[in-house]
Amino acid sequence: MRLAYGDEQHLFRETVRDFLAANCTTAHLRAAWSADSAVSPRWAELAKLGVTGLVVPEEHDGLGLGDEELSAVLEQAGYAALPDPLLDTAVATGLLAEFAADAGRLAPIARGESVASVLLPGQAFAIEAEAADLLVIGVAGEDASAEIHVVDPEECALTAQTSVDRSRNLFRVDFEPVPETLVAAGPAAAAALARAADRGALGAAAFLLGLTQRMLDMAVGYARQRVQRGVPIGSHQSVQHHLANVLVKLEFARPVVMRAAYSLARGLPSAARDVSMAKVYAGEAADLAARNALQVHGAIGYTEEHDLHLFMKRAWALNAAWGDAGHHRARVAADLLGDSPAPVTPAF
Amino acid sequence: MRLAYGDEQHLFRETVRDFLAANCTTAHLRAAWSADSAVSPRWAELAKLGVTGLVVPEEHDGLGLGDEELSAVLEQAGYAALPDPLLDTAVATGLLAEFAADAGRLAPIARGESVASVLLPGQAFAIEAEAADLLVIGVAGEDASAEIHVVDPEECALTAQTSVDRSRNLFRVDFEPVPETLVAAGPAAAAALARAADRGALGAAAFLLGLTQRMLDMAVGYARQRVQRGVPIGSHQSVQHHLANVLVKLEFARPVVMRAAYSLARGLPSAARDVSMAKVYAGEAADLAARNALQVHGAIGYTEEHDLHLFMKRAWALNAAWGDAGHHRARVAADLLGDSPAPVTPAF
Amino acid sequence: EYGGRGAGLTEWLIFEEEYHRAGAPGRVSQNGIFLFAPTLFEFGSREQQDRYLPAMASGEEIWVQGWSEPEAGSDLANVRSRAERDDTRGGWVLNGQKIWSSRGTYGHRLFGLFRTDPEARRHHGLTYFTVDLASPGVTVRPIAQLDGEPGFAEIFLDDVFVPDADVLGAPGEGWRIMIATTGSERGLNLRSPGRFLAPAQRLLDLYRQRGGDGELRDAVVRAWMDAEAYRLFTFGTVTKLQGGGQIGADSSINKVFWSQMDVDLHATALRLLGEYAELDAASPEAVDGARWLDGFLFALGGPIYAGTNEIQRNTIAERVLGLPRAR
Amino acid sequence: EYGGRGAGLTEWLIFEEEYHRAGAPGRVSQNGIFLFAPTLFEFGSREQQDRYLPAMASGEEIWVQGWSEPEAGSDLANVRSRAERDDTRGGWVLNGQKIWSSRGTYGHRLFGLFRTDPEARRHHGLTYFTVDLASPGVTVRPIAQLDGEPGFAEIFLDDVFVPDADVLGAPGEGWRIMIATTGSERGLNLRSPGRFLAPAQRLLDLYRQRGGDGELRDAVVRAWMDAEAYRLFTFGTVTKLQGGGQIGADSSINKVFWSQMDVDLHATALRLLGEYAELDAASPEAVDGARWLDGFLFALGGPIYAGTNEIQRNTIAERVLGLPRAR
Repeated sequence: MRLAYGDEQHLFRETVRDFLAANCTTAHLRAAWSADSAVSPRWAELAKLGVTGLVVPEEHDGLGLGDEELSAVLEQAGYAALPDPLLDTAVATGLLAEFAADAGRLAPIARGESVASVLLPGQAFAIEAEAADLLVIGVAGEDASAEIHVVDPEECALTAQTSVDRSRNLFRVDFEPVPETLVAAGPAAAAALARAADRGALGAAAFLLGLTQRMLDMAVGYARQRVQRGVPIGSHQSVQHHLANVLVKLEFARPVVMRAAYSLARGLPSAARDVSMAKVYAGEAADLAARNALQVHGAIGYTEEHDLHLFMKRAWALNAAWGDAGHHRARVAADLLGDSPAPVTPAF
Repeated sequence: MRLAYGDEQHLFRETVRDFLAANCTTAHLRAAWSADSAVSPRWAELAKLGVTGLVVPEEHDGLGLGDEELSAVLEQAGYAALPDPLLDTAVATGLLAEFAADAGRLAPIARGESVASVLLPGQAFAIEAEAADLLVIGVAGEDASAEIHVVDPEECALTAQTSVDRSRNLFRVDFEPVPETLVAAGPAAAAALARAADRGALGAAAFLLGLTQRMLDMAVGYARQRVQRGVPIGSHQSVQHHLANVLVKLEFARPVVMRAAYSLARGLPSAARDVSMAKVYAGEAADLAARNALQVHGAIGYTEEHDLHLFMKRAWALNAAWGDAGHHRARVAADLLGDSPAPVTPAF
Repeated sequence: EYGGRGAGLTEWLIFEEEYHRAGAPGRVSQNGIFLFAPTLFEFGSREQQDRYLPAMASGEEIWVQGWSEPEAGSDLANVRSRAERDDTRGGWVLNGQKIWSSRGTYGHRLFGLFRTDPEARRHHGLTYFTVDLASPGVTVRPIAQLDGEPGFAEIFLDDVFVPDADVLGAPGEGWRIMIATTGSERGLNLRSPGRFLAPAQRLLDLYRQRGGDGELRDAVVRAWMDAEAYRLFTFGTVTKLQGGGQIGADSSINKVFWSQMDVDLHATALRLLGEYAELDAASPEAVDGARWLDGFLFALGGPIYAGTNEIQRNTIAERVLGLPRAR
Repeated sequence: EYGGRGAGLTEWLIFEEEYHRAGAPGRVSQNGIFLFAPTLFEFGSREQQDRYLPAMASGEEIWVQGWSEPEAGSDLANVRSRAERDDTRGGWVLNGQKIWSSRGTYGHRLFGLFRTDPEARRHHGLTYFTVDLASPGVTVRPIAQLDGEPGFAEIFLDDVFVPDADVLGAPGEGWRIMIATTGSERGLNLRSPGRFLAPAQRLLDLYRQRGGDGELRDAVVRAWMDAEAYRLFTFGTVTKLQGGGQIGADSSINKVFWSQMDVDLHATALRLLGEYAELDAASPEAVDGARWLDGFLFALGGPIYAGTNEIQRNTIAERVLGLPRAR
């Protein structure tokens, strides 16, 4: 296993990074905070790069790529705290491609004309459900009774929530499962929902890596430039160690996430455990980055005028989403100690 | 509740401290390391101060004091890492005073002519069982079947162990409970054994406070005097913060231990929980003190030529003895959340 | 009856314990009574106590801290705001700027240090003033904070007159007065135990309702134990004060502990809430009106304000442990 | 076949993985092969590799590190031991003192830096030597360590002759050679993943046998995950090297992680053992021959040796993050 990105991946990542640097600035983020939806004309622009259709099969105008490339892109998205529902659409896309590929729903996603949201069993809220053109909903966790429905949000009762991260537009979704919306049922559906949950957790982990890098860069930049009592605060050992500890966490989380992407992309037996480890490590790195970046910034970092909070709040939210640390540690423990079965279906 | 020592206690503590400063130096400790037993002529000297008979009733030549005074003395003993079986004798004394006061065993302890060791239910080893004149042994944990025996070590099969702290002489004790050695049985015995376990845990906590203070003082002294690249290492923020963190742990553990002594001495309903909290906090303070003191000393602290290890090893041992952190956290949790009963009898 | 150091502190502790058991939200508890009252109890004249305390206790008058200044960073001795003598009117004329002033936008009175001796450097020549924010020449600019606290502000003083009656203690004694009850150059670090015992108790209830794995259960119990340890530590401090002692640099030990405990306690609660943790008060499905999220955001300020915990640790190392000055 | 940086490292990783799976105890694994081999693979002549490696791999020849010197503290550039040219005999005459030399009392060959240019300061004018400890003029004084490791020693060199054949790389290149494979001024920081994966696996077994509460269970799983994360990180490093990159200051990141992981892993094992944790190998009731206690004592050296973790964090901050030099 080569734990490094290939050249094409490098090129692709750089293209995405440059695009986001220009089109997802903190000014754009603040705009998303005050808008009703984070879905914007940028979605179509992302489509031109192939990002929205990254995991859409080629016969449906997508790039037909997998979890490794998706993670690489989501890490870049995390660096920019991209508010667009990229991950949720990708998770939905995987289920659509498996069970409803020919209903003409995939190509519009790849072309950036359509947004898909997803609600897996045990998940409390769906992101951007109102702005989405379709909702992929998993019902029940048990192998026997698992079902996957593809629904028009208009036919659901949506209750808007407000997140501490105003760019996350969450909705409680109430809907009636009917035969017309059913696309899969039984063990096949259950297994697909489990893989979807793993893709979501992996994607969140990659996004958290990007957030961690961004918060670290902000804190390093501030520590270099901020002078107190005649010296840059970055010359204080306590500041240096705060930031060094974040880098250690980040550098050890990254290969764990890459390994999980490798395993999930190939369906290795260890995939579920690897993904859970990735979510735990990336989440802890982001959590430490938020705390230490805030500590290094001091009072100015505690204001909303400063940009740091835009990234901290996303990190807190994604840490709890797609299964929190406790859920994923439990999955690893169950797999290693084998004294209680690892949940096949997600139980966030 | 006044969380401060009374004047008499102050005076007593100072007397004990001065005695130990002269009669329990690290040279004495190293001597105890190479001896078969930590029981020495010092035991009789301690008796003259009233220390061995601290909790022996006055009618048996003791001071008839309780857990508060005992903790105060044990904290001083911890500062010197006194190897004498002071705590174990005090725990045994409590049980003797309750059930076998008139067998003439208490006065010799107060006079420093006799050493008692103890083995509570669930406890693996008895300290100084070979050098002891008598062993107080608790059998079984269940209220109904609890028994307390007072035995002559000669009548037991003792298997000597060696501890990483060579001044701790541990023994596996095998003996046959016979009616002749039985001094108490049933619920009264079970309750007394529970109190004895709490006295042991409290005493260990107080001893750990003293060890923490000593390791902190050693590290502070070294950080002041050791110069590297032209500056005392104590002027490095990382060293300062290592030591400040130890002091914070210590300063917050001390009132917790004092509170536990107050509660146990008065048999308050919260006594068991307070004692468990004390053991947890003092243990963590000592653990951090050991790690950070070693880190501040660097390579020299890692040698046996240096004295630091004499205190670190005692701290590790006492952290596991009398119920480790997990055991005591579980007792607090059970008491607070009430979802599983707090064990009345110790289950180390 | 306010007078008497120890007594005053005990009253204050008891007041707060009651106050928080009544379930007052964290941010309101930040009222000046907890920041200013201990100082007033010790250094205020009887006349000042009678004049300030009733309206303060009833909450009619909100007090605003004026410690930090722009560019001063964590260095509170770096006071540039000045007060010039005005004998004709029998008082002082204040000019300058204060920043990070909690409750500044809706508060009534500010307390803080001003430089009365332009020649003196740093800790010297500072005087402890209280300022009526309704006075002519006071301008307030709000600053939005993570905890959504609307009150945070920058306060500009432009030829603001303050009568002698509103000077606390003697002119030039400001620094000594500020650190005497706080023991810290970094401002007021004491927090009442009740402020943490109440949420710790609520955290136990939350765990009983929602459950969690062993590691989470452990964190919940830890939060309660820390709050209890803080209560015991504080009583020890009060006992010491009643014995005539000073808090001294102990307040740095105190501050490092409570600020970390406050963050951990609320972070643990948010872990119990899982996906619901991020919902704020405006959210229909927010748990307990999002008080845990609010409390967390509020707590995040703790390790930063009133002297960052890094500075507190330096203080502990140098003042308590006697280590050489940090480089 | 040794040659080729990346290849050499991979061989080394595979060798170690096998070695530890076979259950070799930690302290033996500290054999020179893990400290010296990577350097030899990269900078040794083919002749030197052929001469040193077989006996090293078989364990016949034990290698001893000679980095630290008295008074140098953690500053390895502060080398005072010197080597003078001896053209008649075609080699060098070494004088000086090395300290904290693992396996010094029973080792066969020492490797370390000596000052060949007395004029040069610090990093300059140093040459990388290997020294046969049986040579005349070598004296060894044992120092007892916490881990009971009998080998630790001070080594005194008094006119010790070393032939040119035992100089690694070019004279004056010693510093560059030392840091090239280690990326650290602090000595050799790489540790093979196998060294931690094997005990992590044994820790899982120990937990299965003895059980523990939820918090302890969590610590056990954490230890395994950290060992796995370390394996993945190391493979990433090797991949980078095979791509022609240098480890650079990454080795500081690596060292901070593994040294903490090693302590935590063994501390967790000792918690599982409860009252049996303190029993040493001589104890009849010691569990697994007290290997967990031994491993813990051994691990305690990690955060101290090869550059304390504090120094490593400074290196990370300054070299990787580009922060200004620590004050």
